[in-house]
Amino acid sequence: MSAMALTSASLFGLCGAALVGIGLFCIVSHPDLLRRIIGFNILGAGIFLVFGAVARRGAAMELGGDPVPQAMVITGIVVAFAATALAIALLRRLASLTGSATFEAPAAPPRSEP
Amino acid sequence: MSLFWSISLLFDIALVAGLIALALHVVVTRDGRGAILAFIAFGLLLGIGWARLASVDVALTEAAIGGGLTGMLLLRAHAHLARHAAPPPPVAPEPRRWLVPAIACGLVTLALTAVVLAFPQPAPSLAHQAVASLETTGLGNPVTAVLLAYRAIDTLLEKIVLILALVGVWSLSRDAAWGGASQLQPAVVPEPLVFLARVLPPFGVLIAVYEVWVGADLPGGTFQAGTILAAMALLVMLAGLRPAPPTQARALRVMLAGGPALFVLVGFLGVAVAQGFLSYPEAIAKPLIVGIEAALTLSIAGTLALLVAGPPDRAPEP
Amino acid sequence: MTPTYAATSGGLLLVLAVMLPAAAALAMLVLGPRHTRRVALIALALGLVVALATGLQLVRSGTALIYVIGNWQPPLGIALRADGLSVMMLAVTAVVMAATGLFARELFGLDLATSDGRLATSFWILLMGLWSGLNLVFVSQDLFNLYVALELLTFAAVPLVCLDGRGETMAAALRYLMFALLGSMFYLLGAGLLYGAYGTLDIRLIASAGQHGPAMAIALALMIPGLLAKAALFPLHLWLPPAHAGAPAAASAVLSALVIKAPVFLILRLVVDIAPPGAAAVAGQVLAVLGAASILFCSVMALRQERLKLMIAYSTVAQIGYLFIVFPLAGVGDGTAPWGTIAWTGGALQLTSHALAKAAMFMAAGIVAEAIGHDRIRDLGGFGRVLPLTATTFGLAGLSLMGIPPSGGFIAKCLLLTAAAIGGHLWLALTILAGGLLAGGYVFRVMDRALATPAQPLLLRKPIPLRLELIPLVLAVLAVGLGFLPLAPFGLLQIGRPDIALVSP
Amino acid sequence: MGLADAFTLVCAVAGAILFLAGTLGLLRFPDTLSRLHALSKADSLGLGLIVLGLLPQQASLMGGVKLICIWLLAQLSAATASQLIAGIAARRKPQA
Repeated sequence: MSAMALTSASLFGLCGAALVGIGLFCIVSHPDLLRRIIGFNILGAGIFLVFGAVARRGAAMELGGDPVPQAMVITGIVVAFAATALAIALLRRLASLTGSATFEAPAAPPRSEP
Repeated sequence: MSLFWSISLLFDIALVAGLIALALHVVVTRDGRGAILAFIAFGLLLGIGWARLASVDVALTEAAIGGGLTGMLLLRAHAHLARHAAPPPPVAPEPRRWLVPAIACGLVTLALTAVVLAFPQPAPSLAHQAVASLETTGLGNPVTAVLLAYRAIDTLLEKIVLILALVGVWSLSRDAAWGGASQLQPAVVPEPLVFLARVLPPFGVLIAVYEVWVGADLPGGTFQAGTILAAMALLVMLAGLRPAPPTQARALRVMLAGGPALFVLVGFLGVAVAQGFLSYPEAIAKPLIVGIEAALTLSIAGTLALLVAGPPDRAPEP
Repeated sequence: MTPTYAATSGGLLLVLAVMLPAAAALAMLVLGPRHTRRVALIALALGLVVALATGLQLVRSGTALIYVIGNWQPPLGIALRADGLSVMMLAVTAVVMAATGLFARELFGLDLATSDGRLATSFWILLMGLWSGLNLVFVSQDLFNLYVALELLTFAAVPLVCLDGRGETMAAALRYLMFALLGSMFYLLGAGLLYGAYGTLDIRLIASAGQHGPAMAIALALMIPGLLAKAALFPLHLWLPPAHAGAPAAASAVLSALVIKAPVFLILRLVVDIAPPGAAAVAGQVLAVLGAASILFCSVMALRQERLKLMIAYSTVAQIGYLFIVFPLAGVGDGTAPWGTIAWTGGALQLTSHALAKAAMFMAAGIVAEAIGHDRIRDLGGFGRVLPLTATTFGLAGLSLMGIPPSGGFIAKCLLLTAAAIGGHLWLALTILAGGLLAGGYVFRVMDRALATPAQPLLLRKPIPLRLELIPLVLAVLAVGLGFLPLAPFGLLQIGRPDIALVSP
Repeated sequence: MGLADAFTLVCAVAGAILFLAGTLGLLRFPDTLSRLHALSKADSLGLGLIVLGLLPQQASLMGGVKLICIWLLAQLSAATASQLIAGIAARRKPQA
């Protein structure tokens, strides 16, 4: 059983590594900001899966995994959701104000007068 | 045994392949809405992945938040952008644009792969210590013990993070609408949605209460319950059965701040009657923790629902 | 089994430093806009007392303060620890926060109609969130707890940037959020790898582990660039100028003076406290090169800005660069104790004096924009005649940034220059000198306008109360006053270093 | 392998095949309504069979009740979702 748990943990760890790469690529290369926000969520999922692999490897005492990284992932998922919500609120407001949902549009330099 | 082995390994491989394929689809597809739908499917699949990793607590959280609430946020944002923003200019897929980032990201993945495969054997684990200390907390679920006892300060401050995010989202409203309510109800509410919003919430509340209650000893707990309650609240507001509450309402604010405030109070109570900040007296540790969880559940539910609802856009009534 | 950490007396002060602002933020939410300002000012006063008490306790005991939360020993639980450097950061934070609070009270008080409106109320709650996060960064010993601290900072800092609700600041805030999130995620990923390798996230326990595998190197290679994105070191600085220049003046002051110091502090802890010597030396070299590039490139950029706030923001990136050239100068990674070197003292002094001077400068720029209605440097001719105190503030803060005697910045840069000369780092010495000259260039450009005689006299849009001008002036005087301070108090920096537990496990 | 296990196996396999058929329908059928039809039919029946098959495996009565609750809730949400999608499809049709 433990050898199986180990194989499965490594498999999901590798999946996490791949998702990190995919999410990162989406963030740095996609012009659409909404898509970049999804990219952040994929990157986050990959990171959490690495934690999950670490937790699964630490299975002991009749527990399916080390509870400490599992708890960290729960905290992390909630924080990632809050980040997504804030980013989307900003993006929606940006679109309402400027009619553009990208950074690529020629943005006027910020002025300080109100 | 070996048959069972290879079947479950095959299942895991298929799951991982599905996850990676969906993620790739999100990146390459030109259809914005298709990308969001793929991401929602990704979240649900990921929930199964967590169950395969024997982390049922995480699986519940991921399925509820990653697939559910995030998906709703993204879909609403997509609809808003389609109305208010020019579609992003199509980018010519020149290799120059994506080759360098792709190579860099590939290197990150390779480095991670190397580390994941080289983790020490036997793996270090705090499972023993977490279980050994469970008795002092009166809990049976070690994940809940980590969240509310051993590393309680992480959980407490993460609640503050949620509140800050909400204050930040509210601060994005127009000056005139600040303190008002957000508009969730669409112009035409389909009849089946109203039906669902009438039938489902009682069950949702029941399930949430159950989750908090068993969370002390079994998988489940305040995050999962809070997310379910948030979903019920959103359903009711979407169907127009109840309007979204104005954000300046005192009762709402007390509910939002109540969970973390109680947490802080109990924390400092520990300085007086137990072994320091966020330490619980052993005799009443479990009731204290369940009480904090109950208050936190309400706060989380309110915060998550309002985060999805977004900045207020109707002026408050004087 | 001996516990990893033994709590010291006064350790509870560290909990208070973190929880007091957090509790204040909750109280503000419940009590509503009308009481927000009062709660903030009470919290600021109490927080100042806590910082002072922490300092006194540290000096009296001569050892680092330690608190074990909930009495759960690491690795299962989380410990807080404050050595001399942490306590200095807590104190600087408290001073700048208090000054910002007073400044914001006066600034928002100028217009009674909006003093309990969206902007002001959100500002106060977010400010408390920032303070809680900053204090946690300076005292936590647990890498995941530090991640939560970083997120507190992100979620409080980003909305501050776009409080004025214009499209450009929305874009700046969104860009800031993306850089900050990317930074946090890299940091979190590194922390996950470290947990997989060591089974703990406690800094002391990781540092005392005997052997380091590939996980340590890769984790550092992820965490440090992640933090650099948050610290806005060249070439990851692109988000900072529009964000810091777009925020309301009181918010820019805290963002520039304090918030970007938090990731710098964490990098320092990773490199000095966790990294094995070989990796620390390599990291130190790379960071120094980037720091030097930051100083030169962003000073030139600051010279070319047309707007006052953008100029100050570029100057922030340049001044942050000095903190990174400390690594090789203090001999990080060559087996000696870096905290005994003059470069270490110089770095700490640079950090303090920049925090005070930059906060003063952003506040002064805020007053100029408020009084005159714009901050285009070209059209500010003669503002020194109408706002003499503010022009003085700008000049004094500028002295410290340039490193002209007598000022805190002078002593800091002098110590760094000496260290560079002794250590034979010629290129770093030249960078420090060039950076000082360039800083002189951009400060004089503004002072020249301040003292110029305009064709038509500048008109004030609204009267500026004296108290509003005095607050940044006090900060600027403090920044200069650091130059008169005997260096003895900086012996404080050595308290709690090295971490004794590491030497004899 | 006891009788209960055999029952479970047969039901679960049948349920899985129905899911597969539903998915094929989703991919291959030409228009929204017939896709929806295939999907909801196959899924509710498939899930029902799987739940039925898992019932004998439950150690306690409570576990069985929970399984049935899951099936009922899934029915409810699937029915609502199908109606909503059908409604949207019906509204779009005249324009197309």
